[in-house]
Amino acid sequence: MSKLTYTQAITAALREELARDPRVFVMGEDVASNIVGYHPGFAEEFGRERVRDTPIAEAGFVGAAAGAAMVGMRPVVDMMIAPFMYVAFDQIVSIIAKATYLYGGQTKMPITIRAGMWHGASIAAQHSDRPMATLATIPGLKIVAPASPYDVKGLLKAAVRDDDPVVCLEAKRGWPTAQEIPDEEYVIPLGEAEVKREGADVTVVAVSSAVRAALDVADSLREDGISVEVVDPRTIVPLDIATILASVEKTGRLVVADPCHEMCSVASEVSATVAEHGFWNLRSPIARVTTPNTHIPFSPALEPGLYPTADRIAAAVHGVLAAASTR
Amino acid sequence: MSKLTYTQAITAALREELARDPRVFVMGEDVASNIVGYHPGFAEEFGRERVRDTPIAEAGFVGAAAGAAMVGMRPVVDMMIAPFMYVAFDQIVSIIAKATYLYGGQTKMPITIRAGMWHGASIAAQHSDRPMATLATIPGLKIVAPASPYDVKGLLKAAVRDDDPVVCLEAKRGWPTAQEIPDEEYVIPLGEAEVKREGADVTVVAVSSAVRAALDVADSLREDGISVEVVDPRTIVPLDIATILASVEKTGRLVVADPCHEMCSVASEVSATVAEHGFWNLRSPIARVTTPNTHIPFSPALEPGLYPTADRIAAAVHGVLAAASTR
Amino acid sequence: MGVNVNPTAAQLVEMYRRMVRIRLFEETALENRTEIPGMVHTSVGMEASNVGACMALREDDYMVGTHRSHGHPIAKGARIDRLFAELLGKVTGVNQGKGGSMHLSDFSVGSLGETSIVGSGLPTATGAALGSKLQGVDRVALCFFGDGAAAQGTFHESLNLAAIWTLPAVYVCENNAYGEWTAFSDSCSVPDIARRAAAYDMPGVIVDGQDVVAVHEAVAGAVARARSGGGPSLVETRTYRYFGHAGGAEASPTYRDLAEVEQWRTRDPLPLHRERLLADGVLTAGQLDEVDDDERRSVEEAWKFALDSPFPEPEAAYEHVFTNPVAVRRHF
Amino acid sequence: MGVNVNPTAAQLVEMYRRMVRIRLFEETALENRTEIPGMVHTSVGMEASNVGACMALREDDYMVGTHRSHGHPIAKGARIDRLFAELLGKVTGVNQGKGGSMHLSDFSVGSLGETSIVGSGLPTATGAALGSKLQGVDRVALCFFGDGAAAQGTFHESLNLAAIWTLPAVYVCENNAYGEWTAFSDSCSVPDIARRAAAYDMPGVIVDGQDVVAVHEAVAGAVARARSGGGPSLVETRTYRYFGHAGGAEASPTYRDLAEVEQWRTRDPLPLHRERLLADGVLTAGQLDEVDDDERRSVEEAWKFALDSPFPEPEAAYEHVFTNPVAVRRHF
Ligand SMILES: Cc1ncc(C[n+]2csc(CCOP(=O)(O)OP(=O)(O)O)c2C)c(N)n1
Ligand SMILES: Cc1ncc(C[n+]2csc(CCOP(=O)(O)OP(=O)(O)O)c2C)c(N)n1
Ligand SMILES: [Mg+2]
Ligand SMILES: [Mg+2]
Repeated sequence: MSKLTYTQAITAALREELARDPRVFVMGEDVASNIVGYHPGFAEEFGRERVRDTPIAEAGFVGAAAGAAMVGMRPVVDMMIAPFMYVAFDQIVSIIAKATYLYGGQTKMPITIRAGMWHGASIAAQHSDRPMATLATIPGLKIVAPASPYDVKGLLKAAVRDDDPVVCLEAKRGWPTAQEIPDEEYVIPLGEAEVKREGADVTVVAVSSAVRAALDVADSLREDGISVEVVDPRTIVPLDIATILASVEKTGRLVVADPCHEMCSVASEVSATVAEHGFWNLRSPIARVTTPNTHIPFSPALEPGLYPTADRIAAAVHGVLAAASTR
Repeated sequence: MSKLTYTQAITAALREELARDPRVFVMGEDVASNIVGYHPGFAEEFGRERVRDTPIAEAGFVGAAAGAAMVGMRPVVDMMIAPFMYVAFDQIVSIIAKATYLYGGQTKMPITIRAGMWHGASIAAQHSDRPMATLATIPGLKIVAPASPYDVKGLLKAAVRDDDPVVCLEAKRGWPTAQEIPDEEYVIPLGEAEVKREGADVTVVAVSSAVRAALDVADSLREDGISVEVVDPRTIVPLDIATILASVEKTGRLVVADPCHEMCSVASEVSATVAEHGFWNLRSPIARVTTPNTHIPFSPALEPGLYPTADRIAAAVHGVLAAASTR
Repeated sequence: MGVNVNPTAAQLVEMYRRMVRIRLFEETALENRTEIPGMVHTSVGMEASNVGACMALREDDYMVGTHRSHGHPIAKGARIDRLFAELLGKVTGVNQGKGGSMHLSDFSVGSLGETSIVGSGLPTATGAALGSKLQGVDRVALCFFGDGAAAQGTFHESLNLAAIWTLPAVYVCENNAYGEWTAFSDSCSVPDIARRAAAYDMPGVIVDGQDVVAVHEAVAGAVARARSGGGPSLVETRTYRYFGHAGGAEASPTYRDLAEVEQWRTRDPLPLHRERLLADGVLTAGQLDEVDDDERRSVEEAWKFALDSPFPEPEAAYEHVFTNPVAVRRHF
Repeated sequence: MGVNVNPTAAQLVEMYRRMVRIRLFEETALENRTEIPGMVHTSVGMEASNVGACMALREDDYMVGTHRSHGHPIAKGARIDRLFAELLGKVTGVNQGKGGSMHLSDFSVGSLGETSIVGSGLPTATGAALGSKLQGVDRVALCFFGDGAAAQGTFHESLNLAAIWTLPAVYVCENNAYGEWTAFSDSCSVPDIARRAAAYDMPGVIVDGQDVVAVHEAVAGAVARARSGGGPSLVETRTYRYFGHAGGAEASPTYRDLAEVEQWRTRDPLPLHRERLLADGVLTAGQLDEVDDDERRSVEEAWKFALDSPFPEPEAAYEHVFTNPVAVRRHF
């Protein structure tokens, strides 16, 4: 075991995959110069052809990844900060997500798009997006949202090995501490949720940076005698509905914590799925704890409370417990 | 009253607004030459400065609308076919949706973006998108999804007059017949749902092209003694939750019909909202009738059944009625 | 681009054959227009540009195209029976009926798909060229795009990327004078696209797009340069579409003069090349007629194959969303 | 661009004043770096480019900028107390604390906002110019963008649009030799951006970005051309940033040589212009010192204003999403 931070876990995953498969290459702005810290020494170890700096031309280089994938490469594109994807959105939606279908299965599209979600960093509305739900509305993209160092290592490796486009949305500030990680190689299959805390009274489905907060809530409410089960879907597409429904069957109550904006969020999808397929198990309304439908303000006086904090998740847990008793 | 088709109603709205306000202008590919038919005679009537053909450069001209709006104009941008928006996605999200907030209210952004949703036209995955939910994940955009000629005329006029960016997603093939429309001017306020059929047994919230199908279902089930209430939100953002909740309070059962792909759809949002705020009124699970999470295939042997057809809506209505009785 | 690229006699004949094939394919499509769902953009008038460019490639080279998608894959050597079947949405279609007229392709001959979002293919082709380079193989990637597409940002980004990375890419702008109903001069701030090559420090040439040999020569030069590591080039073929933007004859178009169409028809690429083959003694009139008959027969057979083919089963709608599928809620 | 644009003595002094203001503003920001949340990109070294360009505009002309957002609004005449307050996220900030360091603005002086998505401001400025034209007023729109931004598709689309529509736009590429840690020559396929003007049939010039008068002259020529209906121009200012991409001094940067920084510092725009003012007898040394003192005092006051200002109330997070608000579920 080694203690790795979230960023170090990403580095470890990328290094292993670059070493394993010569078709894998990394591409993005200042990746070779390692400006964000994911690629220390990569340029020397793997060469600047495979650790490829790009101009600031997201549509161009994301689209180039599509073409490279069609001819047998396995590009890993680093978007640096998630909203920069919008500049390349047509390439992601119209080409990367659709080519396998449009051409009747003649081509695989083994592309990994890595995008850091830097919310909570005082970088304002244009830089703080968490576009998990935005992308989830597009069929043809697999989406992972690893919350912890352990998960990001295993899921990123799975993403790189998958024959389909996978967007890895990284919770850049979601797990502030280092975590023990096995030295042996491991891969976390796409589409498998993890029950990160077992509990009996309330299910909290938590996504991305809300996972750490939900775990803290589970730990602190245990002392009050409230038993919270925390389910982390880890993969948004495909979503592991079975694990979520099984948990709600056990607890009868559901809170969904998700840093997306409320409207058409991942939380909304989880809620709608349970309201459709797990309805008879519900003993109280489903509560969503999301980011409101505002933009993200710069001022540190305004930003922090907008996300699903431990306080807000705990309040929602109390809420669904209280609501149930009024039935 | 005059009988107008959906396209004619759009033309009437645009002509009235261009005539009313010199700050309004229309911009897009081949708008002056009237290639799609929205702008007959406009170039002659209003001049080619205000009925402005653009090169094929969506990011450029959508972004130019933002700049023009900042200096006091009220652009109406014609995207022709909805997915072409993806090419301009960064301009829509990072500039148009965010500028008012980012600059602390110093600027209004009175921009109307018109985009036709042409699903069901055998034009395959890259041309058949219904990005209502995709856009709804972005705060700062108002979104209207008019189903009928009457609604598109009134809502488009409201969009042009609003001081905020409004995306008008037009159900290009959703209402195949002409409709009686008042000759007097009218505007439909943004954010007001309409109960298009009153009913007692089941609420069907239907969006965009699903509205016509839902009305047909309501009419035919009435003969079987099933009373369906059809609620058309008409505006997706802001969503008229109050009207939806009131209807569910009355009927106790909800079906949501929405041509978006299921994942993080408008249907999911409506369902989650009711599961949170109308839970105690529900007498059965909430059913969503959406487009599955596939792309849209070209072949007419494959495409038509993918959308919320009358058959599928009717089946869902029967489903929630049956489910209730097993309680 | 002074490479010696004289086509052989066999190549000259094959050029003729493929141009005839495209012409007959398109005429068949237009005659049966009501059978074909969705939109149809024909290449009639542009065959020399399609064929001259593609025949400058090897079969294992890559080609990416546009919504005007019939001519390119045929020129690259695709089987037309599967293309016709695709137009009809049949399961035997090259895309199994998923793509239709705007998205023909044939990955088995390096046709990596036509894409109907204008300008969206430029990065794909650039990436295919990057893939070649990374793999250390000498395959070249050619991208067709229209005069209208040249206004898209992807044009700029792709050419700049290809230039700084010295990619084996050839960008072929098929300038047919209009994008939809907009004249080239109304969408472009310079009188030709080729001169924009200078903005990327790459060669740029304009060529007579009705002369298949001229197109071939220009593109072959660019391909040779790309293959030998010399980097990308831009070739602009000056050509014309005879029919409407999407569909058949235009009764009285407002955006162009029918006299202009007639003028262009006087330099139709098929008779132009046919006369050259005769004049140069490559083929006799009888041999040329045989080629025509051959192609006519095979186009008829291919169309019949398409008509006789079955539609896909409804479940096919759920296939190919992913290569490694995931569960999707189904409605049938 | 042979317009006579000799600046008056008053303008020459104002140029000096604004450059000093930017320098002191930035130094204050860097000294108090730990107080400022988020990212900070300084313009130190680039003051002549900022000021020479903006002073070629009228106050009612428009300007759009970038993530490197401090120098531009100051050069355009914005009040620095509200800019400092914005850096701290205070309610008195020009954006009421919503934007921060990367998004300074001041719509009251035509500063239509700096935008931190690289390349995204080019269409905005183009649209402001279009608005001017449609309104029949003679306001010009100027767009700053970096050498890195010139690789974005929006550069191409905007310049093409402005050219075909003959818009009153001036595109100023502040080429500071790097985009983040990438050298200009690694992101651009030609040795300068200015030559790309030819691809849009507009004038393109390169100017010494450390010489405020040279910048002023080039941009004033472009502005005069734009204002009189002559259409857009591209001006490339060759300049340099002394500090790191985002933040202060770099101990041992890997992407550039510290000697290179020192070399550029020998042509610092402030002493260069100061010496000219002295040599030309525009101001005496004592008068120049007075300007310095003046600016130092007002920068100190402005910083104090910012420090003393209150933060916005939490509910402010919900304001300005729309001009005509809609109900949003709140969490506090
Ligand atoms: C991004 C995008 N915008 C608009 C369209 C609609 N459209 C289809 S073809 C076309 C014209 C293309 O012109 P050009 O590139 O010259 O190709 P041509 O049709 O002349 O072969 C347009 C505007 C589209 N398909 N994609
Ligand atoms: C679309 C986008 N991609 C990447 C970034 C990250 N980024 C911020 S500044 C910058 C470099 C910009 O270079 P240049 O345009 O030369 O401006 P400079 O910083 O040198 O002033 C990059 C890549 C961004 N903000 N937006
Ligand atoms: Mg064309
Ligand atoms: Mg720079």
